[in-house]
Amino acid sequence: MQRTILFAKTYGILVVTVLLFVVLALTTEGFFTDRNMRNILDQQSGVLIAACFMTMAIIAGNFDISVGAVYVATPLVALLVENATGSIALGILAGLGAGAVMGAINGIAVTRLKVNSFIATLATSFVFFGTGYLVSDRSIMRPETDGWRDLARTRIFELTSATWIAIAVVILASVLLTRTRFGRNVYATGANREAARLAGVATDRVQMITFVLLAGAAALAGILGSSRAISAQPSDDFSFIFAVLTAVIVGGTSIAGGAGAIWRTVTAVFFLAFLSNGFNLHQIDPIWQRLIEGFVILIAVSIDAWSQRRSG
Amino acid sequence: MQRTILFAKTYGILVVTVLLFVVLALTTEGFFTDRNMRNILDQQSGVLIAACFMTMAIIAGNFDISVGAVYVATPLVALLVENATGSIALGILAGLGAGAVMGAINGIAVTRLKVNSFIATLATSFVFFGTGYLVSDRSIMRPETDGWRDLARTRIFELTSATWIAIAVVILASVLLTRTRFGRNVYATGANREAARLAGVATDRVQMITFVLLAGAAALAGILGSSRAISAQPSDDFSFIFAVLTAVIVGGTSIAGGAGAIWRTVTAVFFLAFLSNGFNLHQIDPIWQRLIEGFVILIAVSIDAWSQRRSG
Amino acid sequence: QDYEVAYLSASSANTWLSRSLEEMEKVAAANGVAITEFDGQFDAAAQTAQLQDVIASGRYDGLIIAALNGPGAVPDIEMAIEEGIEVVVLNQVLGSDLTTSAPQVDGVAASVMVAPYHSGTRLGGITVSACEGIDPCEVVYLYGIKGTPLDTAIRNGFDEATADSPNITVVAEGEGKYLGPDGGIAATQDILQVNASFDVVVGPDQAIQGTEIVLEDEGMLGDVKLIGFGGSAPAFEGIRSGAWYGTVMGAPADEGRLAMEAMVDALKTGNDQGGIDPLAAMPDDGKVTADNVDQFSAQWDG
Amino acid sequence: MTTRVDTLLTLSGVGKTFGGTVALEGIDLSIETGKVHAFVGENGAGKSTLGKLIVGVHAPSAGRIALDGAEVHFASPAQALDHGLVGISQELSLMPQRTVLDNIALGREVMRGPFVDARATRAAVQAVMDRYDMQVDLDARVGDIPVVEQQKVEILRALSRDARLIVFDEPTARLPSDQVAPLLALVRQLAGAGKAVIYVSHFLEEILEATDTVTILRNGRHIRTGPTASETHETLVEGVTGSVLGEQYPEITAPDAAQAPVLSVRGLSRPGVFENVSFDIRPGEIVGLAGLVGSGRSEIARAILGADPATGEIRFNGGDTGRSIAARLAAGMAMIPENRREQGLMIDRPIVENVTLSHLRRFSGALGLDRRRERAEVTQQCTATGLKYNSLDDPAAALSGGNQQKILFARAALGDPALLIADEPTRGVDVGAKRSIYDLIAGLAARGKAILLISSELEEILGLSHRVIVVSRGRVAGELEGADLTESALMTAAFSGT
Ligand SMILES: Nc1ncnc2c1ncn2[C@@H]1O[C@H](COP(=O)(O)OP(=O)(O)OP(=O)(O)O)[C@@H](O)[C@H]1O
Ligand SMILES: Nc1ncnc2c1ncn2[C@@H]1O[C@H](COP(=O)(O)OP(=O)(O)OP(=O)(O)O)[C@@H](O)[C@H]1O
Ligand SMILES: [Mg+2]
Ligand SMILES: [Mg+2]
Repeated sequence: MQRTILFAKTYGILVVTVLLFVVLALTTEGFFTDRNMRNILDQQSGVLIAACFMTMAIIAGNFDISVGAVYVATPLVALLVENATGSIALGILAGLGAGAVMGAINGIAVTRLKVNSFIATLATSFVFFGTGYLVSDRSIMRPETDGWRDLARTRIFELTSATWIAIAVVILASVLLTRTRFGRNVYATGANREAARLAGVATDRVQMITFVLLAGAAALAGILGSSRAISAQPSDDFSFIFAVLTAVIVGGTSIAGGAGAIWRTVTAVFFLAFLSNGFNLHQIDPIWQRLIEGFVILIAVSIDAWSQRRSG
Repeated sequence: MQRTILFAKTYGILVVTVLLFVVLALTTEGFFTDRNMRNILDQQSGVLIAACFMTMAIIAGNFDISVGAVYVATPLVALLVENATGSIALGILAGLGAGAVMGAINGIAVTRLKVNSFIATLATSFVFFGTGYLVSDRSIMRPETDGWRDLARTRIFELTSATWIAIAVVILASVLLTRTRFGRNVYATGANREAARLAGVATDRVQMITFVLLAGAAALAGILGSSRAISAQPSDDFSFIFAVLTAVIVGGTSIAGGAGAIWRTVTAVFFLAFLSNGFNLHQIDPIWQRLIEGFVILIAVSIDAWSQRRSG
Repeated sequence: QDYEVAYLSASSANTWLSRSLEEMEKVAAANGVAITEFDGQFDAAAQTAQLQDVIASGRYDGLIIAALNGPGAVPDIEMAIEEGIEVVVLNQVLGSDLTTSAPQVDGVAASVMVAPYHSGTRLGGITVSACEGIDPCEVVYLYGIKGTPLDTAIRNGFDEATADSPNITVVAEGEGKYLGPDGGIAATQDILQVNASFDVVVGPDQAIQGTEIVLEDEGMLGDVKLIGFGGSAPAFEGIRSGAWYGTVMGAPADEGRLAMEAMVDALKTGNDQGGIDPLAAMPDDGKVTADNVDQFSAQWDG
Repeated sequence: MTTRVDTLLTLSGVGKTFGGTVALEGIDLSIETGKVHAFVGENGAGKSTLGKLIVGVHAPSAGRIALDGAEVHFASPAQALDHGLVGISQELSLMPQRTVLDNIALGREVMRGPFVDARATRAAVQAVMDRYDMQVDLDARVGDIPVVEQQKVEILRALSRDARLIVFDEPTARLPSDQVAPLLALVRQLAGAGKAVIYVSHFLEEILEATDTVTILRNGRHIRTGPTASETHETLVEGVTGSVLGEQYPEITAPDAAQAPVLSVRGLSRPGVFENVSFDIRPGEIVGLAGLVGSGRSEIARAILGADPATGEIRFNGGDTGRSIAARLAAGMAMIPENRREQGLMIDRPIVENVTLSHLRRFSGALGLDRRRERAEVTQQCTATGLKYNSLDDPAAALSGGNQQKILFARAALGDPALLIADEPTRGVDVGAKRSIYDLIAGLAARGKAILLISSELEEILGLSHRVIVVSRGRVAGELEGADLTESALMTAAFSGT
């Protein structure tokens, strides 16, 4: 009993999510089916990929708003190169490279210019969105090769390649964060930058790397998105970063830095996905959906906040 | 000389803004004219009103994302009552009252449920946006009375009433924050909540009040917006909160709480307004506009960050 | 009910699309069709998920979609058609060709919309008539959001339609955004600073409402011809009162009705109706001015 | 007994300025291996700054530092660490959200391939704890453990890096009396093992007992360096303050026994923390609250102020107290909390705001705050408290640790309280300033104010209190007064419950 309570306290958000899952599985026709589960995994693959590394950047003490712009702009760069060379590999490389450069720009702004990460990445968002318009010449871009659509859509053991890539990225990011010295340094940098510096951690480099990894992950998510849509177009769309941030924060990773976990973010991604999937399957009126969604999120995070408190 | 440097250091963002103003005035036809200045004031009135109190909430240590939803939903409530009663005063009262209630809900979520303000107000955003749809039945609402359009548009000494109201709110908020006990308590709560509590500050009440004031200010801005547009419509539009937050953060108010100032926010509102006004007057292509805007903001905040550092 | 139809809205909050929904519901009720609405909230990823959920549920006989990402939705729509679901496209292009109302995916039962490019040509057409006898005719062009493929297509149509009128020159551009008159107010105020006079302002109805407000404040109402697209109630009022020169008709109610009728037809008979431009059958190709305003009535509030 | 002396570090003409503040100027010094080298001086003399220059936290603005005879420039603490120079900072620099193990092992994790070998890392840390006989629960979150334990974590972190030189910056400021001796033994052990140790402390007895060399700093200047053996308590005090100080403790006047108590506590309990605590304090009386660390002294104090919920009765000035902290402060209580950074100061806010935080009502009028009067009274109070500052608008963070502590005293004194609860009021304060704080406490008592004094320094309790209440494991284990009030009686009572 004692142990059950302790478990519930540590894993508040997980317990809430499992509860939601069970309720939906019992009450909702079509929810707990192979196909629906596969769809949910596929739908969330892009958000998962970026959210893992967003978790890392936030644990290191930084926000990154520009992820939305990187997600929009990098697949345009990738398709530009793919169209020009006819090579899928070069296209992907160009997209990921563009992402890494964008991440490095963010990192420089934060560690060298010492600008608050929130505002720095807001400013670079404008730049990256603008880059997207320039690269695409304001039109929809489509891949030249047929292979591009297979990047995200190939089925391997019933799951899409996008799903497999997301699973691999989640595992990779978790291992990086929990099992390596770099991961330790990420926590240390966010928990107390001065203390970490005193202990010999190269905090600037740690932050730089988290920005580059995050932008690279957003680029990967964007490229997979362009494969699913077999096209990409420029926009000022912030909905991707919105989904990513919501997942990280609902998961309970502290925006103050130094605390949090990738399993929390992953759990929250599924909590939110189950919620809207449930709404869709239950045919809830969209207007009421907003109200219910707001309240359910509030309740879930209250429970998690309560469970995370020491002397609850 | 010594003094000039000190001044530049303390007022980095102000110096940058004045510089931008002078450059635009010298190079841009139509910029430094009576009418253009009046227009800018009128255009920024809504953002100014909300941004002052957002500054206060952030100094007290909290974010409020729901301001965007309050801005959208409260004028709909106001017009509903105005349409039903034909009374402008009752309409305004209902709108402001709805704002206050929404602020109180945020305050309760943060101080009682102890949910992080970022995620709490994200959740309530959904609820408030949903309320807007319910109230308006998804359609555009227009005032019944002719007087509604005069709320924001009456000219007094050449300036619109919206401008005068914004000026009054800025002064009021500044006085409240810098000259009163409440203002000191706001800083103390954000700077070190535990220390403030032990020193006898009712930190929960302080946070609660900042939420209510902010939502009330957002409602006022929304009502004035509905007067300028002679209509109001439901949406999920986050652009208002986006403008407000950008101003506060570009101004240099710390998102960690405990530091910042309303003059900073006001200055940043004008910095950003001059920038986009200058682009429009110069007829810069919107694509390049995004890129340039991003870089200029980054430079400006870098200069301000550099100037705010103690041992530069 | 005989049939279940899913309606994937770009946004439940949109005043245009909710007008379409009203009409769809009327037709549906008369034909034993139940509609379930899904709210895309202007988020393309959310709409993709809804589309997959709709297909996976196996519950729906048909789906009507106002697509948020035209090219992006194609693969999932293909899958829906494979699964035997009847698909009707509403209001927004599904595919990447923004110049035609015709379906761009094989097997789509009907596509009811005005292609963005043709909104542009109609807008250009009204402008040509407004500029008749004025040389040079100085035009201010307000985009919704410049740079998006949608706005680019509208502008291309406008340029095409005005290409043969050398008297027309676009002297300034601005962004009105699509939400209410606020964007139009700021854009017009700024443009007035550089161009003290011009002859015509064109743009989305909502932005032109903002222009009207500013011109009234400046005492310039009547000196400048205002041309919108959208056919909203304020545009009609403006045309009747003489404040506006014209608007490109917008027919959300007709679109909704036609879409559901096409859906019912497809469900009951398997007929495909192909591309339907709801303005094509209207007087003067849906170009509303003071001359023909009495032959139209507004279908939405703006 | 002659041992060869190796010079590890040589400083020549070293100086450091922060903006306009000159923290250090023209320091010439050498640090030798196998020796314990003490830095002493007033608050703000530059001791911590000098230590930070040595371990690469700050770069000197002037002068040269040579290691093993070769000049070095450290761009970051990481580089100094690589040379075996380690510091234990005065303000704890730990990661409160992380475990003890993570904090100690930070940067020294044992690796297996690309991965951290958690088991080996744990074993390595355990080995260090065993070697120095200093045990801490490795899985506890640092934010959850008492300050004493946190201090151990800091020390263990330094010990776990094969250091050639360790700077201890006021390690005993956070330790209770009974834990000082083991620490000093540890310091000697380190020196005996051939390490150079720099030891900063305001406790002159510790300096005399455990160090080999003393450097005296004053106002950022080097006064003298010499063997500890040739110094006495008096010469050190003279060197530090620049003047001769008399008795360490002021004369304490006896309270009027006939007066009704200011504070009456009856049956105060907070489950699991303290139980059934009852006592009185009369006007003019200084009551010490003594006990071992973790005995619940601070918790009792917080309950009296209303910061934590507790059952039982608290009567103040013969009446009921309000429930809220604000009501109790208004009724005439004041408290100096034990942890100035976390519970006391707004570290980045101006000094003036820190001082008046509890008293804003009194500067408020119809026109808002009277800032002129506020500044005047703060200036006056700071003078009375002996607080050294450049400008009242400087942030509290710009002051030395001791002066930061005085801000809290100034805040409490500004309210002219009927009851002052002082929890470790002289933590980190220099000898001269300590005396002035004692004077302030004695002065308040002489003016009829009641004082509840909590201190882990037994001497301080004995030197100031009229009467001492000893708590052990959350229960009152004895009340000592007059002739019964001796160190041994106190310790006996304190250990009685364990
Ligand atoms: N980061 C800083 N910025 C500005 N001034 C500083 C900074 N650090 C120290 N100082 C100033 O340098 C001087 C020396 O400070 P330091 O902390 O070295 O004193 P200290 O001898 O350790 O005092 P204490 O005994 O109180 O710890 C003081 O005047 C202090 O205000
Ligand atoms: N944050 C906390 N959470 C849970 N228990 C705590 C916490 N802080 C203290 N305690 C418990 O309260 C009791 C008293 O703690 P504390 O160490 O503050 O006593 P103290 O007598 O004030 O000692 P000192 O003043 O030397 O720190 C101990 O049993 C301790 O374990
Ligand atoms: Mg010091
Ligand atoms: Mg204590």
